[in-house]
Amino acid sequence: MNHSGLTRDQLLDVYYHLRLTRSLEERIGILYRQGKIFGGVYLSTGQEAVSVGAAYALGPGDIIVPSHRDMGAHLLRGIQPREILAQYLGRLGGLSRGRDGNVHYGDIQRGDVAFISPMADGIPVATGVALALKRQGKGRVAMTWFGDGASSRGDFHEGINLAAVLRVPVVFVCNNNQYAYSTPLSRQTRVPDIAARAGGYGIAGTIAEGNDVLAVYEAAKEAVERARRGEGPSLIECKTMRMRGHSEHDDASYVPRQLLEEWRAKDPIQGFEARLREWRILDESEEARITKRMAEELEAAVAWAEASPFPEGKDVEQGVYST
Amino acid sequence: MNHSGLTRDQLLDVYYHLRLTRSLEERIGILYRQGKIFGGVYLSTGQEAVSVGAAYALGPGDIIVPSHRDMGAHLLRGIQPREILAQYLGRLGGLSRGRDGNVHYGDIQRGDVAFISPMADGIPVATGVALALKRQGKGRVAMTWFGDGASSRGDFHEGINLAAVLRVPVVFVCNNNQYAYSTPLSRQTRVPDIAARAGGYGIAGTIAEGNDVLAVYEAAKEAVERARRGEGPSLIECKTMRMRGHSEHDDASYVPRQLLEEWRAKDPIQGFEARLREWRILDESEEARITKRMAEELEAAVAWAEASPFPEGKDVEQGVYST
Amino acid sequence: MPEITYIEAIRQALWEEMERDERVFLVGEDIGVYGGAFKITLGFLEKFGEDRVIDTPIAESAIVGSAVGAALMGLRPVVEMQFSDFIACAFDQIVNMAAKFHYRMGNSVPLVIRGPSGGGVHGGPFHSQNPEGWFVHVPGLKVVAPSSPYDAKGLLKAAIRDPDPVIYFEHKYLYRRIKGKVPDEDFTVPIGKAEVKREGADLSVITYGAMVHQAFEAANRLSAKGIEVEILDLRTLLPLDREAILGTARKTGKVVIVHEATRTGGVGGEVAAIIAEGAFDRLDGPILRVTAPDTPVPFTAPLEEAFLPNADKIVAAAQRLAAY
Amino acid sequence: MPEITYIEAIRQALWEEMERDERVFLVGEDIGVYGGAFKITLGFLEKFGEDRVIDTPIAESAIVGSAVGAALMGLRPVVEMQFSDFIACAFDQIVNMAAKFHYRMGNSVPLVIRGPSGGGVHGGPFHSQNPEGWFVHVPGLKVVAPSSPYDAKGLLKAAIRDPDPVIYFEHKYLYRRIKGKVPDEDFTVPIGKAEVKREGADLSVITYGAMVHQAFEAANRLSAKGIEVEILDLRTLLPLDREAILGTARKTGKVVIVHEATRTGGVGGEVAAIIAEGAFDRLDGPILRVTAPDTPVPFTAPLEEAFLPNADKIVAAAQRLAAY
Ligand SMILES: Cc1ncc(C[n+]2csc(CCOP(=O)(O)OP(=O)(O)O)c2C)c(N)n1
Ligand SMILES: Cc1ncc(C[n+]2csc(CCOP(=O)(O)OP(=O)(O)O)c2C)c(N)n1
Ligand SMILES: [Mg+2]
Ligand SMILES: [Mg+2]
Repeated sequence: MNHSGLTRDQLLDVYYHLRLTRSLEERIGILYRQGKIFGGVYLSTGQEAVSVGAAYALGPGDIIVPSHRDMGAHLLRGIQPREILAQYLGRLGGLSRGRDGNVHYGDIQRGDVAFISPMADGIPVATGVALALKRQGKGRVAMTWFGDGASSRGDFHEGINLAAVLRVPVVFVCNNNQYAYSTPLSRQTRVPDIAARAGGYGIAGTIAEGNDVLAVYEAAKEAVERARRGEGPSLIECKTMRMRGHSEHDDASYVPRQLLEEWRAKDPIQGFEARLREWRILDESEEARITKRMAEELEAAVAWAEASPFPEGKDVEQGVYST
Repeated sequence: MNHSGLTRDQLLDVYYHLRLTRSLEERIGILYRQGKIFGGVYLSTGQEAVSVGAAYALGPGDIIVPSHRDMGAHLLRGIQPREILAQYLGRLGGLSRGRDGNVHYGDIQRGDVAFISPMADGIPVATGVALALKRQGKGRVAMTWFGDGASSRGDFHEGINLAAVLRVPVVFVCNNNQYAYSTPLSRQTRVPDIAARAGGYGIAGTIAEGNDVLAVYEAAKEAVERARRGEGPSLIECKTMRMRGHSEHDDASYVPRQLLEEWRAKDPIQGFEARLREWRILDESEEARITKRMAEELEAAVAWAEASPFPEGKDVEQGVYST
Repeated sequence: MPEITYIEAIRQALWEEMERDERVFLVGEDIGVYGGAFKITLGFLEKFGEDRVIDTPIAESAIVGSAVGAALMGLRPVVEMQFSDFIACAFDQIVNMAAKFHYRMGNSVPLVIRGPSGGGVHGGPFHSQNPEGWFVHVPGLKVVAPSSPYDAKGLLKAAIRDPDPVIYFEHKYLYRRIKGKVPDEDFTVPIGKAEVKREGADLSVITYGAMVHQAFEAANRLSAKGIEVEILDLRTLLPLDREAILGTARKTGKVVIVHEATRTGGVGGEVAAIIAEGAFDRLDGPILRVTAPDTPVPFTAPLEEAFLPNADKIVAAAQRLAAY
Repeated sequence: MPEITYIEAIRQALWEEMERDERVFLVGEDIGVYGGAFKITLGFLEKFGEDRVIDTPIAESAIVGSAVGAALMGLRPVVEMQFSDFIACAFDQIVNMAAKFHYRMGNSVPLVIRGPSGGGVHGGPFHSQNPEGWFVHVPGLKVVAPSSPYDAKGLLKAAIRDPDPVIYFEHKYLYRRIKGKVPDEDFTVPIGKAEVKREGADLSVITYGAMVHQAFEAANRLSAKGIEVEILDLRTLLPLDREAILGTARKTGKVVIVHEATRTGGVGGEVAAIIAEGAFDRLDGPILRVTAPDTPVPFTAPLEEAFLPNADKIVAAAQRLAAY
């Protein structure tokens, strides 16, 4: 059995990470509504496949530069749910030790460059990561994600063009979820496809069904291999839909309900689940096992995170510089 | 007689402005070598048709946002050679009254927005000018120029995309002279045609022979009319070659001599001259008349500029604010 | 006079200026359909239409650049930064294009850039910054930072009517937390004028923005201890009101400068320098600063609390100085 | 010790650091084939190859952003801004990405951004700026501005070896105009340490960069009039050397701060504030500043001359203060 070149265990691993992403995010949403989490809560509900599918195409030495809806990619890099929860809760156990909040995390040691807020700023950074990887000559690649909204910023243009000129091994993944906060794609750009820009940089551009995790995986795999072969950067646009508000405070009433209904029917987890069942990789007992395992893991993670101490005010000035 | 929809007088006017641009710039080069002009001297020698041809497509109410090799456009807007000379000489008679130097000039009253150094910064400004013109509803348009090098900057991307989304009447003219300072186009971008980017913004893109003033004019005319009709922005790429150093201090030894030879054969003024002769619009006596007129005008302009006083040091703090 | 919130004052100023002058228009991200991240412009699109309430792509540099172009053509753009932190993305257009135009060419650039700044809402390093210090070092700009609903409304109207580029920093912590009397009739607060918000003979606190409220709390506590604090609210940070700064320094002889922005290179240094040069002979003690430390704005509550200046820290500094 | 120019000192520092540490690489516009607008890196491409001398498109923001990425991967990028004025185009990446990374995540960003700044060469508003003031207000950055060939070489080496982002402003007026002794053997000048460049008992001039030379000229003239000036060259602007600043202020009791950058919001304000807080009891007169006025840098000679601080202006201020 072999689908998209993935083994049964790998397919289940992909499924697990999709589920884990959704569950962990749901848990975070609950903590937010319980008043335990402050500030922005940006979820990837309904578009998990973009992050999981693309990141699954990477190998251990590769480096990711995720954006704010890429929990799936972080998890695949080995970031633990408890660390993410502690991050949201502002605890020392969080990846920024309380210094930064919510989605602004990563861990260089695990090949994960922490996100910063200004949209698209990660794009040139990924180019630079790839520049360093290219010099090592070991075929390692960088991958970065960004939204349809981020694609309007100057750093998108400068970063991709620079990568193209230097022919560095980097994969640019656009999560086109059709909205940037309240701004629909039609107000972000006149073109329906962000991938159309690839031609203007002389790099490969593809469009993938963003809610089909294997389609995303395949597109990413191809781009990663191209990068490993020294053939430079690629741009992959994943068509998806933001199914929740921009952040959890936002009811997204500006999004036509029908659009949401259409996309709800294309839910990436349900879709993948159905295929796994069809392929007899997943059955009810396996699914129940995963559900149970995840619920237990998450409860333990929440408990760990809530037990993690807050940093102390007296340490506020520490760590601005390396020495 | 009618070529590209231009009358005999108009064709001679185009010719005159090409010649005037070259002569005035040559005069500035001489003043520079005489030590009378300090700082950068960026000439458009050999690529005058890009600026003259495109600007000739504009009407009196239109607004230009030129770059640093667009003397032709300035002259067509009614900027006087003597004002430009006084600008270079740092005199009160210059368009910035000595506050700014060389190519950093314009005059809003004559529909000419002054250039500033950071490459591509004029692009969003032109978008905003066009936004204002659109609101007036009188069919006026904005036109801006920039180099192949400038096309790598974030402001190129943001400014053009914003113009496309807002569908404002603006024409973006890329002077692709194949070098940005010492950087060849191949190191600026992987694509041979900057116009290829138009598709990524959903706007019209064309390539024009930049050394054929009528080809540039025709492409610009079409874009201007499209803008006047409310059909939004266009990107015109004019293929040309920078025939001198980046600035007059630069011997451009990094440019292959053969490339220069090839392009010297395509000189835009000689080429146009030949056609005007063929069409019997220009003969030797007419040409001699123009040469003489220009020489006289320029001598008078230099004299005027050199007689223009310097600003006084005591006024240095004046004019930072409107009031 | 009705009592309104700080955020309502900003809304009213925008609304009334748009009604008064049709050259005024708004441009920014999510300001139209959505009414802005803080809902300040909710209902504006319906009232003033798409030509005057312009939703843009995420492109701060082009937003500002295009606003400069429109301003040069005689319009009066008011740019919203969704968070003032993102003004860094438009830095070049602000400092090189907008700020220098008048000096170079003699043309006015009537442009306002406004946005929420400041901490205290667990926004973390990228949604809490106080970027005013950078812009105070840019000749050609004006910079204002109101502390009250009255000033918020009056300064925003003044900014919109001003012929030059004005950066208007509104403090998001104050948005819905403070209320104040604001007259119904049209008024402006002049740019360039500070205001003594509390008279006092013993010591001056020179501050602006959210810290004015901390200064008031400190002053009340200090008053109970017999120290009468004068509070000078700078309101405009560029150009600074030298006369008012020197006036209060000369009056009390003791000055504590307070700002939420980080210490080094902040506005406080400039204020201290003005005093150390122009009122040296009347000083009875060192000039103290109470500011945030030199770090990014931390996210988590205990760190952010330690980061932010507050009444306690002002009281401590004032007591030290009073005892000098 | 050989005498070399300021620009040669910079070139040597780059060359030697690239030889010493193969993680060091250069990135910028026209630095390879052309050797840089000021020819500092001429011959580097031939010696170190395309992987380590990287010509880029015109994209300051991406240049800095990519340098951050490379730095996070353990390389040591040295970015050249063709002119420091264009650093405004990379502002967001510098202040939000590079400067905050270590505080947030604990990872070092060993990055140097260098470029020619300053006036006196008829560069006009966009090729003459002194942007250091902005960056001094950015926690997480270090900022240096050498005045001599020795410091230029030693500070650049220190900057390249430093684990944190350092902005290195070299003054283009000094490039070929000054020479100084620089040892052959490897050395660094520590970041964060000012230096007394001339001892004097009567009055302190605290300055940096090109103005150190004007201060020397002024000191010589003042010495003839019986006023002995101490010159403190700050060298590093962030972090400032508080101890050295307070030391000279306490020693002479009279301070003139001099910088070429425009006055309001400049580094001088911060220095004045440090002194007015930490050495108030030892001051015998107001703290004066001699700086450029608050305008863009004008192009034409008479305006630029009036704009730039110089020995005459320093002498005038010092005499006023000495007589206080
Ligand atoms: C430069 C910048 N401007 C504005 C913002 C505020 N902001 C945060 S997320 C967002 C929308 C992002 O949309 P998109 O890139 O499509 O990503 P999505 O949230 O849809 O995944 C905006 C405007 C920002 N973070 N950065
Ligand atoms: C943002 C920015 N970076 C660097 C420079 C320095 N510089 C001035 S002109 C130039 C090359 C411009 O090339 P191009 O845009 O092709 O125009 P051309 O000179 O060829 O007409 C450079 C790098 C600048 N002016 N602005
Ligand atoms: Mg989106
Ligand atoms: Mg060019």
